[in-house]
Amino acid sequence: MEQVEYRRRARTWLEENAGARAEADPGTDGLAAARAFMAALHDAGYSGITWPKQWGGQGLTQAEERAFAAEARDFTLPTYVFSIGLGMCGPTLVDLGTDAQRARYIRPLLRGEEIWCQLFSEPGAGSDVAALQTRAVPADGGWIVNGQKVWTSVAQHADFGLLLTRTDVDVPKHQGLTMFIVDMRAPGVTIRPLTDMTGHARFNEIFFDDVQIPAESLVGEVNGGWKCAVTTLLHERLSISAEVGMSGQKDNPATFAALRKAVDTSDPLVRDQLVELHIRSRALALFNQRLAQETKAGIFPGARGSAAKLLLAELTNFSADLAVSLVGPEAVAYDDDSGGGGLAGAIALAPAMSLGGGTNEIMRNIIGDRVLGLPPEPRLDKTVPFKDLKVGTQS
Amino acid sequence: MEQVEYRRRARTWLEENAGARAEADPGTDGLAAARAFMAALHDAGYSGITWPKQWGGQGLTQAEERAFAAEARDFTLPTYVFSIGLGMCGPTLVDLGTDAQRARYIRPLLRGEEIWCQLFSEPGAGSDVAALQTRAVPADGGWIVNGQKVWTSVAQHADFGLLLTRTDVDVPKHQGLTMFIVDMRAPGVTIRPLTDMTGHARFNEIFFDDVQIPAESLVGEVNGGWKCAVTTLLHERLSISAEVGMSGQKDNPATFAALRKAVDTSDPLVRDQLVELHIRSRALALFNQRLAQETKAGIFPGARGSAAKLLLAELTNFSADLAVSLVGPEAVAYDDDSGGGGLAGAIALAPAMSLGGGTNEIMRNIIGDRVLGLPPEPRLDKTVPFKDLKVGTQS
Amino acid sequence: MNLVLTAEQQELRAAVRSFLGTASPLAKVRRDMDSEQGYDPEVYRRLTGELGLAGLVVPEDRGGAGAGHAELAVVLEETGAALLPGPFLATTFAAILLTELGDKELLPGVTAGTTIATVALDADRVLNGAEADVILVIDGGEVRAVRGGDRTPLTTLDPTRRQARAALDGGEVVGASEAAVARARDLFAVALAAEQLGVLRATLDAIVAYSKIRVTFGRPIGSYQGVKHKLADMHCRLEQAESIVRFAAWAADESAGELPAAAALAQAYVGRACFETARDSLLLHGGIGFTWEHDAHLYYKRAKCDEVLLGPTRVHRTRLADLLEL
Amino acid sequence: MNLVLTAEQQELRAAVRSFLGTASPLAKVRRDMDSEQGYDPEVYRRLTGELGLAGLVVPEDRGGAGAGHAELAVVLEETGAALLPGPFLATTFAAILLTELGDKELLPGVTAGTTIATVALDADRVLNGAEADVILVIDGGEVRAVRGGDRTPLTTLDPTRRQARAALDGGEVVGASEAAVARARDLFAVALAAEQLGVLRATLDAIVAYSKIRVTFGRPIGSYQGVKHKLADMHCRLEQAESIVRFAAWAADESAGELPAAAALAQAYVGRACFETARDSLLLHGGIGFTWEHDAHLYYKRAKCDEVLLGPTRVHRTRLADLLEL
Repeated sequence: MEQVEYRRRARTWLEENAGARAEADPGTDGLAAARAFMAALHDAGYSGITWPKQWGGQGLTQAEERAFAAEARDFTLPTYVFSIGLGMCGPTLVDLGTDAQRARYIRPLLRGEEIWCQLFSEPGAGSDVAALQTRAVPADGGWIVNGQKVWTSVAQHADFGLLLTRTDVDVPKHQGLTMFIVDMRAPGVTIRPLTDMTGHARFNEIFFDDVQIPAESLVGEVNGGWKCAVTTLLHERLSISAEVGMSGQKDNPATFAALRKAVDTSDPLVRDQLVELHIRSRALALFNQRLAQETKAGIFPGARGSAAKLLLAELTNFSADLAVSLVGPEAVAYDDDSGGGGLAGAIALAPAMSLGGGTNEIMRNIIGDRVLGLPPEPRLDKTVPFKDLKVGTQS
Repeated sequence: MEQVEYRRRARTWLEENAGARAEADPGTDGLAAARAFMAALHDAGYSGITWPKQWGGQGLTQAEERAFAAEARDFTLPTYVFSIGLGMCGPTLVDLGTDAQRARYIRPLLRGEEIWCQLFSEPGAGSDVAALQTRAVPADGGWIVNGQKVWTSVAQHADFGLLLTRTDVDVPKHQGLTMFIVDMRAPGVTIRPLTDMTGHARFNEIFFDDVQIPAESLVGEVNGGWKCAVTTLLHERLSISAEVGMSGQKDNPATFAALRKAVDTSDPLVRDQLVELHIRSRALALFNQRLAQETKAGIFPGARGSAAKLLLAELTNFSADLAVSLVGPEAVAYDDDSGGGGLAGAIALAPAMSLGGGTNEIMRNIIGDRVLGLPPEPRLDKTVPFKDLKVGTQS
Repeated sequence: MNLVLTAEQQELRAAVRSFLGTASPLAKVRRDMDSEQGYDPEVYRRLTGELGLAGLVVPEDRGGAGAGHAELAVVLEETGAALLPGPFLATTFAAILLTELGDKELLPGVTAGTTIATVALDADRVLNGAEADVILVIDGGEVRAVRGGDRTPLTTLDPTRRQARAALDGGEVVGASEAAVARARDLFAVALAAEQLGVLRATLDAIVAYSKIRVTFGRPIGSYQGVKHKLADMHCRLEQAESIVRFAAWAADESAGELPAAAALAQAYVGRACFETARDSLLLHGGIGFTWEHDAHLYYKRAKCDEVLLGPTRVHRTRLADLLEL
Repeated sequence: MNLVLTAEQQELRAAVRSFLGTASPLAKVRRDMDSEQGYDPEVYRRLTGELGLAGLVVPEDRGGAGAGHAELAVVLEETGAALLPGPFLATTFAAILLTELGDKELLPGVTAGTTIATVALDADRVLNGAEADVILVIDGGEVRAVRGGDRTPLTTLDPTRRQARAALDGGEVVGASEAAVARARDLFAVALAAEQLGVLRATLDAIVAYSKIRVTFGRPIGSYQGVKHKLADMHCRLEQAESIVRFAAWAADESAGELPAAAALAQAYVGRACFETARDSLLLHGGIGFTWEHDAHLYYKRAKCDEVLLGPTRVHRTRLADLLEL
């Protein structure tokens, strides 16, 4: 009953305050507007709903957070640049940070005053995060970091990063990792945009060249970084699975709704291919709705969310591929000025869904191991000292 | 030039002597006719073309064998019950048998006087033949065998079998195997027909209950059975790959040729599904023809034959499935008397092609490892003593 | 829209599962399918009488339980998973059609399990046509009940469910309504999809269990990605199939306007998903899956027969395209 | 029927491969695609002049090499595998069309590499339309050669091959024969399939090589069945695609009656096989495959553009159905 009232108030607030679009790179003006939105969101009590009051959160329950999220789904909020901080870095510090760290970082994060990024992936450590090679060595009471990270979202705007490093190469790979907070403006940090196959730079590469990190920026224990990373990745998975299937498909030209208007359905083969797209889209949409209903009923989907993620990746590739085939040559050679190129963009972007947040192969492993309870593969990399292990790309 | 003459003579002989059909279970009369055919074939010089003259073969080359096979493809020969002996057991004895064994067994085999079967597979050892559990222990100067074999073709007619047993459980699994010739009429040998999912008994289960085998029936060395088995399996693969894609599809109701007559092609969806079947059938037929042309040109296909086998298995399942969908309910509920049931038989038999001669998964491993040169999977079972190894089905 | 089973529906599932586990385990299915009648009338009597399942969706004033199609889907999923032989699906079809037509004459007997009824989906092939006391024949919007007459058993790919050719002339008219017949056809599609979901789930469960205990090359086959990834894909099919069946059953109960497209979707997706899963399950079992003795082929054959029972997939796809106004 | 390369064809392949490896490695392809013209005219000149490849199937009396389509397929497989930028395929199409029409005027220049020509497959999108000196326009059975006129470069998904909208009015008639045009269209299909075969092979080779050296969880990704079995399936596609291309090229040279169905088969099978392999190769590379810096996306985009260049797959399937008299 009370939640009905909570939702009503949230909706009213959103109707009055939302409107600006989420953008990967909002520019200076957009960034200022986004920061202002976050401050207002926090003032209104909707930023950090479940986070402890003591550090700037609202100290409420999952019920309120879900209620707000349900209302927010109807709006496009300019929160993209804060999403890594809110979804991953903040929750990790709430769980594992020192009180000094929480006091210093949580409130500015919740108010959009400081932006965070996450620094785990490396060229040689994607799915296999624990194979990372960026080294941190003790020096002058702090640490010196050298190495390279990749696939870092919003790094160009970030004030801080949650950094996972290797601090011991003589133990097996999971046992020699340590997590730090790193100042992204520190000397020796180089941020380079990474152009992806769509021609856009949605991500960055980050280079660390003798970057100094003070001792108090340690998160968790020295060589206890894997435990911290698992916490962060759990929060990542939760925040992604909350999104899966929910994001607006309004602008996607490769959906059933868009294609039925664009193609000649008097051709029975075209018609049948559209039906196939409808069937697959409905099947996944209904599965997502069922998962959402279960979650609402207190049945946590757990690893079954990986099935939704895998299916979404496959559907995204399938629909973009189908769309180009249906529309034909004009989908791939077009006048930029006359608004062409939507499908070319869709087919170029389609693989992203299979690669980000775990490849299709990793998803199938998770489903097999955790949903179906199948026996794990024998692992050779868990017992060997890191320095003797093969990692990355080796010929 | 001489080969042209060889082929012409072979064809003439076949035209005069062939005609009887190959049957899995030819019955008494059929068996007598088949034996007579084999004797005539041997008399004419076409049985054991490449086998040594000394033991009853013709002492000719692969060229003559291939020439005869090419001509024989146009005929249906009653050689099915002899195929295991001719394709696997005989060649193994030629390669690895003692002179006494060759003198005793080869000629009657080539003349159809004695029928052979092969006894490798067990309920717990299919793809993984070396995991077999049938034990042979030394006794009274010979051996006593206990255990069970399965998937044995033509065992009900067989005089002898090539039997693979375990003779040492204290060494890794490949090192404790021994091969024997076993008299299929010996006391303690029980042959039980194995009904498969089509409702027919194409195979047998064989039970060994204290069966005595004399010392002179040993093939190769004691505990050297794996090497012998590899020889047999190599001959099996050669004889299967010679068959793949060559066997007549005349009676198969799930082919493009049969279905185009059976279904309503005015439905554009039916038409498109038929086109799909045509495309896949042509693609595989052309691949098989290319492999055959390469072989003729002296390029041995090797493991690439596994690709043809995998594709044939997939096509067989695809076409039977498609055929039932195209024809609809009448394909699966029919009057036996009015000649129905062809497609029901095809859909029931389709899985056989994926299971016999190596599962699809085994084929993909072979293609990956031997054609593409991919790194092997780590093997846990090659170093453990057999008695400590998990095999078969364990809960 | 409700896609999650209620507590009551979960209890119903548990009750039916437990009953079938005792009364009709697979070993008994095999005996029954080889028997003269092809099923055990006693099991059918208990299912209809004791459990009242034949009249599940029949209104209470006509002797039924007045439950919804969501409940019926729960039951059919279990009879599908158990490969229950006999006329239960056929009688369910008949009960659905009679209910939609507002019948009061035949339903009490059907509901009580004393009348075995079926619907002639096709002139030449009637589900359990030899066993049925009454065959309902659809002529446009008119439905006749035919008793007796010539019945010729057919050979079926699926040994657990028989069909027959039957003389379909004569009989008395039990109702006439094109709308009722059309809605009943959609409800057949939903009911069949529920059975297919059960078959799909059972075949996936079987190969998952086997993959944990069957060892090759020193470790369980389920630890190899070649098997594991296939099973993961099969699980994805199951999740989607279940979602569609729950949706279609909900539409049957609560949203008549959505039913036709939901029913076509259910047959278009679940029919293929069920057969493909049954086939992959059989194949992944290896050689043992090809034996008569193993149950994999019974599921494979049921899945194939179910896939074409209401017409092959393309029929449902075409209907879906029509409903979507493509 | 000849499906195996002769010794001479193998030498031709080695020569073209060696030339492209030196003259147009992928690093240079990237520079050329970003250049103003979009390709290196010097490479094109050497390919046509030094190697004489533009006139490969042109009869000797019109300045060509008088070779067959089997040889042309060998060459296009290599230019495809190398993602050669520029108008080589366009000029090849033009040379094919002119040859079939019995042209004597334009062919010497095309063959010598001094005239860049293309064929307008579509009024709004002409392959290398901005770079071509001559655009051949097909009007029923009549073919006109249009020079100059308005050319508007289009944006293309594939950065290695440009297209343009062009004014197609006027120009002089170079020939008229419906049969010649129809045969030329089939020959385009075969030629494109050969290029697609090259793309397919290159993308498979790339991921096979990468799978041997990229390590995750302590071992090369190619040792996991999840990757290995996908690569095995891709290899099966390659074997079939190559067989079809060899057959279609043989039919082009030796069996005119079989050409139409062979050409439709080639586009129906090889176009999809090529894109699916390029896509799977890209995906199996993991994150690095999604970067602009890696070559996987260039192959993926070429594969997708090639797949629809002569119309999407369903067009070729429908034509195949017609030819099979279904």
